[in-house]
Amino acid sequence: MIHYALIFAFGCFGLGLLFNLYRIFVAPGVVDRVLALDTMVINIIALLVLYGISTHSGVYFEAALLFAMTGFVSTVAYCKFILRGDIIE
Amino acid sequence: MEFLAEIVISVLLVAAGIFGLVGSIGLIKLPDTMTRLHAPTKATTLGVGGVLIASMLYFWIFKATLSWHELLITMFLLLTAPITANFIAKAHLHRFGKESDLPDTKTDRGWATFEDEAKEMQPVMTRVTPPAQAPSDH
Amino acid sequence: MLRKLFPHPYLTLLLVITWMLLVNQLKLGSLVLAVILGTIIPLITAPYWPDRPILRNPMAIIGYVLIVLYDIVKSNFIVAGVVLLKPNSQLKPAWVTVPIDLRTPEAITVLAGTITMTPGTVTADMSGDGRSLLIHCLHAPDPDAVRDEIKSRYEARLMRIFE
Amino acid sequence: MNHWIIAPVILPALLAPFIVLVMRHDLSLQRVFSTTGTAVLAAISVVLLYTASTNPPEVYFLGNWPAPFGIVLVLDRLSAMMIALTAVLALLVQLYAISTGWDSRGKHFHALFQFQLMGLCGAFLTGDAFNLFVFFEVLLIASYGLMIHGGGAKRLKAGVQYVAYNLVGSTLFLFALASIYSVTGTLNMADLAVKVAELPAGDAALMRVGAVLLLLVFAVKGALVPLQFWLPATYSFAPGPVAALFAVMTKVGAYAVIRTYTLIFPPNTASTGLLFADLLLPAAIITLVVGAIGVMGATSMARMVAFAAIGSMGTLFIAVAQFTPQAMTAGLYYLVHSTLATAALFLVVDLVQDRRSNDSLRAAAPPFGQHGLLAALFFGATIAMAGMPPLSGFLGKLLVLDATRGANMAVIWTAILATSLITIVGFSRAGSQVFWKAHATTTTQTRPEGKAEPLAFAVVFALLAGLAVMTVLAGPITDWLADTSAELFDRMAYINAVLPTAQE
Amino acid sequence: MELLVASAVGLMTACGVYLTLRKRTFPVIVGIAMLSYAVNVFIFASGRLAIGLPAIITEGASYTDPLTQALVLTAIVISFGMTALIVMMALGAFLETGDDYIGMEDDADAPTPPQEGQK
Amino acid sequence: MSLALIAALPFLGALLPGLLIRAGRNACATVTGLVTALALLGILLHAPAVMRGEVITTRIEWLPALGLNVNFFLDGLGLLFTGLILGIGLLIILYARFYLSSKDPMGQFYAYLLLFQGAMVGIVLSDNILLLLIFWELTSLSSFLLIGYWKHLPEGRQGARMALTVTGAGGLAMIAGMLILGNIVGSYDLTVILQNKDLIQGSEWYLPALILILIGAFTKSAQFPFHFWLPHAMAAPTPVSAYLHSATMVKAGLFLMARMWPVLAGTPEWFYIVATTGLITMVMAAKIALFKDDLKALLAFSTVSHLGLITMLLGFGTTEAAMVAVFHIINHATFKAALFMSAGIVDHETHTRDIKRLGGLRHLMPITFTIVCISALSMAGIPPLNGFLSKELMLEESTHAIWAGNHWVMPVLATIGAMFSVAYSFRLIAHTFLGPVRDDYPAKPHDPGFGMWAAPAFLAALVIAIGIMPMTTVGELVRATASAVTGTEVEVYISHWHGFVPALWMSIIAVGAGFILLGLHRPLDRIWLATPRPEAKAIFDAILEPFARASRAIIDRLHDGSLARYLAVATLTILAAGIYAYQTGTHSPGTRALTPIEPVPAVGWLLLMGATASLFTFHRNRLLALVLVGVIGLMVSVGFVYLSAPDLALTQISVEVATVMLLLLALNFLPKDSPVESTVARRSRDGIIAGAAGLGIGALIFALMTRDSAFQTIADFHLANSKPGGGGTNVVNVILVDFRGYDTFGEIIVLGIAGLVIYALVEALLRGGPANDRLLAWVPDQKRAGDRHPLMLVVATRMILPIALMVGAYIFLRGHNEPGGGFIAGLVVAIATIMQYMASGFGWAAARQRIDYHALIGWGVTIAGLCGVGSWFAMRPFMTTNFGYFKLPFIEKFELATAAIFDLGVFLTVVGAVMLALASISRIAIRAGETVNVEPFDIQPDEEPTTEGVR
Ligand code: NA
Ligand code: NA
Repeated sequence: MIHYALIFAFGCFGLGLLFNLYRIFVAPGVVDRVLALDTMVINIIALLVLYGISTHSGVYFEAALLFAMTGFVSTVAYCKFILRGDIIE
Repeated sequence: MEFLAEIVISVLLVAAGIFGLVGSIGLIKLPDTMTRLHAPTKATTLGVGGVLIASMLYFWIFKATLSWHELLITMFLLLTAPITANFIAKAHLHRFGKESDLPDTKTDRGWATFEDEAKEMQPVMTRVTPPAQAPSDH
Repeated sequence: MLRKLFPHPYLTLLLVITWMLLVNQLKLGSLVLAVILGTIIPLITAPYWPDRPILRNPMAIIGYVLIVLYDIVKSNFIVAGVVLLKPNSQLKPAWVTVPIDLRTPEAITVLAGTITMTPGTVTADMSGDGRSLLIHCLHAPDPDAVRDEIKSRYEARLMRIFE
Repeated sequence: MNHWIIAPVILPALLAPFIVLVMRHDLSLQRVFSTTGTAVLAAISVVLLYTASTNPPEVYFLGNWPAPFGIVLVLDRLSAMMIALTAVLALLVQLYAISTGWDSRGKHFHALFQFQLMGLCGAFLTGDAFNLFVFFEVLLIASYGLMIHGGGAKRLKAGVQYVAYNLVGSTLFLFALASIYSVTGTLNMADLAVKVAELPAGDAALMRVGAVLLLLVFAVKGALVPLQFWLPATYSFAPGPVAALFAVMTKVGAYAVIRTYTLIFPPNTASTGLLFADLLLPAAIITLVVGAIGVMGATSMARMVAFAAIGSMGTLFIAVAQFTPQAMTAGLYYLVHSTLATAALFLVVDLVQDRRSNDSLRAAAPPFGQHGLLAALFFGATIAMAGMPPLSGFLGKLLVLDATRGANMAVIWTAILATSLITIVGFSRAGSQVFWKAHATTTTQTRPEGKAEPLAFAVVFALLAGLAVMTVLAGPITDWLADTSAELFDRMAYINAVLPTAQE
Repeated sequence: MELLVASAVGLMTACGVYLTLRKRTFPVIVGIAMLSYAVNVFIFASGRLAIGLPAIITEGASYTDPLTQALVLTAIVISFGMTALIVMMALGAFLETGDDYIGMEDDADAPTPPQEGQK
Repeated sequence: MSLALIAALPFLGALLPGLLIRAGRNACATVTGLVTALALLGILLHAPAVMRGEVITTRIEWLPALGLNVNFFLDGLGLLFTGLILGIGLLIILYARFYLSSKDPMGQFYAYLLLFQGAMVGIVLSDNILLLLIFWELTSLSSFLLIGYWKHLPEGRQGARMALTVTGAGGLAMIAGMLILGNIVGSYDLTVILQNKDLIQGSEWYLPALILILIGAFTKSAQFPFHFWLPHAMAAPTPVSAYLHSATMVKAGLFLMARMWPVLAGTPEWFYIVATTGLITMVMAAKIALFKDDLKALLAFSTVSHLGLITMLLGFGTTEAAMVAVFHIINHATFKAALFMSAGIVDHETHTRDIKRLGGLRHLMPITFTIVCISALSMAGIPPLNGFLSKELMLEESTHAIWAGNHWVMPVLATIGAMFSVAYSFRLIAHTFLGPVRDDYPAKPHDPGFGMWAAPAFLAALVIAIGIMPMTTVGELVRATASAVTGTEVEVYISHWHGFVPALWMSIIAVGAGFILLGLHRPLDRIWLATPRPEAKAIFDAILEPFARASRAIIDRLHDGSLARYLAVATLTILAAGIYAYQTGTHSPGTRALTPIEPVPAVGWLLLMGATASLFTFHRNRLLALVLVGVIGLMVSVGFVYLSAPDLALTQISVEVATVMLLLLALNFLPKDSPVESTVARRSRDGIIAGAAGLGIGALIFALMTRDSAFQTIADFHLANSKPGGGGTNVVNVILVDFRGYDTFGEIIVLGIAGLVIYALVEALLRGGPANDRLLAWVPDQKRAGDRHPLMLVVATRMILPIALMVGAYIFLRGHNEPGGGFIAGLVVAIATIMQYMASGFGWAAARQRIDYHALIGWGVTIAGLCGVGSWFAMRPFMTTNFGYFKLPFIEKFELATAAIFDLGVFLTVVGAVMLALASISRIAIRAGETVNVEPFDIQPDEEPTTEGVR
């Protein structure tokens, strides 16, 4: 049962990624693309954890944690750039 | 017990998948940036949260290792997602929004994002005439 | 002396927990190391935290967290319905100003974060003096209700915790 | 195991951070320590040179891991020679930089200088292909820093180009190494030599691709046409002493070609055969021609010297492309010669630039201080560079000409001799423009006597004296180099030293 | 999977090469960054692909090639240092000259006054 | 005296004049003369033996690998030439002492002169053709210096360059010829070569060698068509002209032909090339000489003519002709040197060399007149002077020469040459010295002091002496020399009267016709001036200047500063070489099974491809480009996770964030868009190149991935030994810190250097200058929002930073066994710190944490290095690691590998380098007017706001 739930979840987040790709391609401005990138990171974290479950391996959690950290930092940096030009002032 | 756990985990995974997907659907379906901004919070909270809890349960029950990493990730996401959303909203307001479209702050001051804007902005360096003599090493 | 060694005792506690979560094992050795790191790191980062937040009622945090979790789950379903079922034409997004009485930066942050994490509302901005929040609602036929709910459901509780 | 082998890497690698840590704000201390360090390095290099001359190749197993699994350093005559050349040149250049105050025109000159030496020595010593990449990067990034030392608009622009071009080169290096590893499963050069020789025929094409990409990487470093484009702007806008030190940078490319294509892919390799000689020779000849035309057409002295440096790489690679012991001897002789000559010429040009309002060859500038002495040094250095007697350039060219008798003799000889003429003409035009024409303009506005920098002049003298010594002692030197070539072509000595159990 | 990796490497290389052929420093730097992404994946893939076999020693497992990974790590770090440097140099050149062209064409196009022999 | 010493003397002596010039001009000249005299003495001591037919040799091994040795030999030919070089050298030194003005740097002059002298002596004594070549080129170089001695004269500079170019070119051709010759014979020793006539003349390489060697000889001896440089060399001071351009250097070509005569002469090729060239040169130059008004130009062309004469004689290839050639070399040297010096005297005294402005000097300068008369009459071939003797013999020899079956060509043309010779010689006397005294000389002429006319007078005396008693004076010398030239014993009999032989009639005709020509000089001169004729300088410039311009054009086009073009060329080269290498090798397709494609990775791939394609499309919007880079970096990292490379993923993603941040920081100052600047064609071209490169690389990696390595990879060893040998289960990390720790050592140094360079660069930018000015005047180009330090971010960061540091510590400590390690930990810590800076501002945050990033880098590299050195104390090689399990109180057993200390060095360097780079860029921002905030965030909900910062 978990197996099928996993496949379903994989499918959902994979599909989610595809939608993110669409938003990367078609967007009114760079802010939407930053938003898409941020969503992508979240989807990917989910996928990584799913992958960890499906391979019974905990090796990927550090990656997920780091993705969360770097995703946050880079989103803030992009926005800060749009807001102020200088991201460290 | 294991069967119950299996059901719980599966439900969590399916729900997570659905909510995660809803977030991404929202990203393409909703009409403007501000409404689209609501999407990732969904993916974060129930989407990733569900997966992470499912994972914890799975490793705890089926692999007999209680993994707390998931909790850490969840906490981190819960901590950072509002900041991210706040920043994206501010960036959007700054770049595309007008203060006049927003409701009044009901205080003496305006919205922070719009407060400093009036002062500036000219193109880079076009006004700067290069100095007459370039210094050399000699 | 103790204050100098542990400028932020709650932080030390939080870091010890974090370390234990990271190493994923409950052993004395890990705990010792966690305490060492949990002492050193706050000392390093203390300068960035000049004034200590005062938690007046720490136990109230638990109640607050439970309420927020419940709200997250509940409104997630509502928003999912909005996203999936409601045509964009019927969507009624709205801006809401929420004047706030909280004055502690940490409390305001928690409030703003809570608003964002509960689906359907996003904290978009803050007034220049920090006394009101700008909230964007995904679908809010009645914006004033949103404001009132935020103030009564979250701000009042946070007021009790922080101030 | 002889720990001295790694000293040329470790000494500057520890000295540089020491300078950064302890004496960041005290230039005098930096000068003392850095110069002392370089002098010690030179002394060590002499010891290593002696060791390498009297012993078969010696191996240093880093981390005590056996080859080919860890990284090894190999000291043989060639690597010892390159290190000695580098150390001696570096010492002179450093004295020059101190004497002229170049080291005070920006930050961290000495730390970067030491790192540069570390990179160079590391590249010469390593017996591991990927480690060669790492040390290429060390020496490159240090060179980027030295190149833009002191700043300035032109220098920075040229610097950006230099870095961008070489970053593409570094990327290519990685493509090549990955391909080679993927085919052979090893990175150790001796092991590669063994495995390439036994390579199944079906892998030959991919092996050739990897090897050719590698050749192109080294060609970039060696400024071989059409990959020479980075050089003129870089060398002509770099600070004088840095350009002089860079004289040895192109030789890193030559060294790598010599090492790789005598050890790993010698001409009798089944999979690669004469591929590299066939590609190198025409490129080398064109390089020579481009260099000569550049000398003729350059509009500033530094640029002219830069093109002369390109031309000298052409001559060098012509010799290398023969892949015969005799030609390799000639090539190695020319390598040492052209390093010293190029450095001398860059330093002279720097002295001139410092005393003249500009180094343009288009406009006449008033005469300048220490004119006669500089003219003499310029004359000497150009003679060396153009390959005229009595300095070693002429002997070098004769050796190369003598060693290239054979099928392509007519083309090679024509190229070498014709470009010599063009170079001579170009240099004589420039020299008469800068040193003689100045006298035609009114002598009343002679610029004040230049700064007295006896040490700087002494350095140039020393370099020219080095060339004179190379001329006078050409016999013993070529004998030594002949043994070096012999060692290069005796691959089993190297392979056995690194992999005691290997069989070819 | 190999086809996907190869095509991704190819496209990233193409994109990198295209951007390095631009006239301004910024796209060139982005292009170089793309090239280094491409080459990192290239090195990694040259050790062949393996799914779910990280080179963490456990009981009786098989592993992917750890060496190419180590090489990529080294390459990543080096290219990071290089990128940081060239970014700063490009900024410096821009501030010094007032334009962000990567070319130095102005140097060669300067008018040529007659030389001695021609007068 | 050893020949080597004789050859070396002038070189060693060349150091003296420069030193002794401080002791005065006389001392300077004296020491120069002494050196020359000493060398001459050395030669004269050998003379008796040589005259007996002995050959003196000196052999010193120099460069045996090449066959280049310092071998000298002295035979008759060498004796004659060393005698000429040193003897006339002495006279010139004397003459120059008085000729040079006090403003001329005399020390330099004598030094150059001695250098030249040494080179000439070297040429004539060399017994090794490579050695000869060295001296040969040295004469070109030293003559360059001598001709350009008067630096202020443009003619001097040009003349010097022209001489160097022409003789240099000849010299280079000769190198090729000599190398071929050596190749044929198998030795570069002259004495060996001279014994291999048949071998050489039978070789298919004979003609190329002959032509190349003759080019060298002809250029040096100013033979047609290379004669043009010589008159321009007359810009040199007269002593130089007299020495180089009459007596010695121009004779080097003749010497060479004479030297090689035994092996090269005697073939039709030799005859037709050499004799014809000589004949043409002789006639043509004599004709030109007649119309030259500049005294030195007249003499220069007459020299060319006489060199042609001698060349022709050598070209005849007969023993007799060779003998005559030798004799004329002697005679020409005497009268021509005397004439040059006299011309110099005239110039010196009257301040002009223009014949048309002279005349009547006979009365004012009787001594000079006498000397010129004697020498010029000899040059005209008037008996009984020495010129007459050799000219008669020449005419005689010309009658024996048959040119393409024709008996008349040679004698007729030779007579015409002699006729011109008579005419210009008499013109020299008549138009300069005869006629009425003028009153418009530029200076008041009178005879110079004895010192100046002594040398030419001595030579004039020789002219007479040889003319009257040829056999007594030079008979033996000519015999010895001619024997050496021909390699056979030559009988010499020189007399004034041979009977009414054809030569006599030819001579009479020449003299008579010469007088007629002189009489007609005025109308002929008008015709001459009216006739357009090729001007040597114009031709030379017409060749060289376009070449120089073309070179400049080529080089400016080739190296036009366009990096895009450079890289396009590089890419195409790489592609072409790669494809060629592949096409020419054998390839069998790989057989490795493909890894199956799963849907989710396929989506990831689609994202990567899509983002890359978007980057192509949107790269002009620079911020968007960075967002896309972020997407690509993210997808690559995810790919690494999926493909079993967690360490790579961690590193890639952290590096990617740091890179994007740096780019964003830089972009703040840079233009935000890249304008469209290339044409569609250019973009398509770039697209095609890029596409080809992508296809190539893609195909290559596909081919590699789908086959197994040909041999077992060394990675297997790493997998097997990671735990037992390196003490860690994360093999990648063990490779990094242990198996290949040395790579990592280099890698962190790269990073550290990057930090240092960035710091130094910023220092240079802010030191003052355009960059600094621009920054001071900088105004942001995009609107800036309020709220620099949003409250929410600041509060969150206070929480995140400690946690992130904790994570960093965790990643650091576990690296050896699980994914992680010092590098990633360093980046995590750096990024967390950056986060703090982003939240509260760099100035505010850095002021609260005074960490010296230089020191971090320094310590990092030092720790890593010392960790490696530490193994020496265990008698192990650099970087040998050790590991063990330590039991510390309370803390559970944990493993401590020395590799962890190394990793600490890595960690510190990474943090230091990243932070130093950021700190540097922040300094730029502060210079650009950025303010530093006093509060951690702008919004102060509990008090009145303070948004204004302090500078
Ligand atoms: Na929300
Ligand atoms: Na070890």
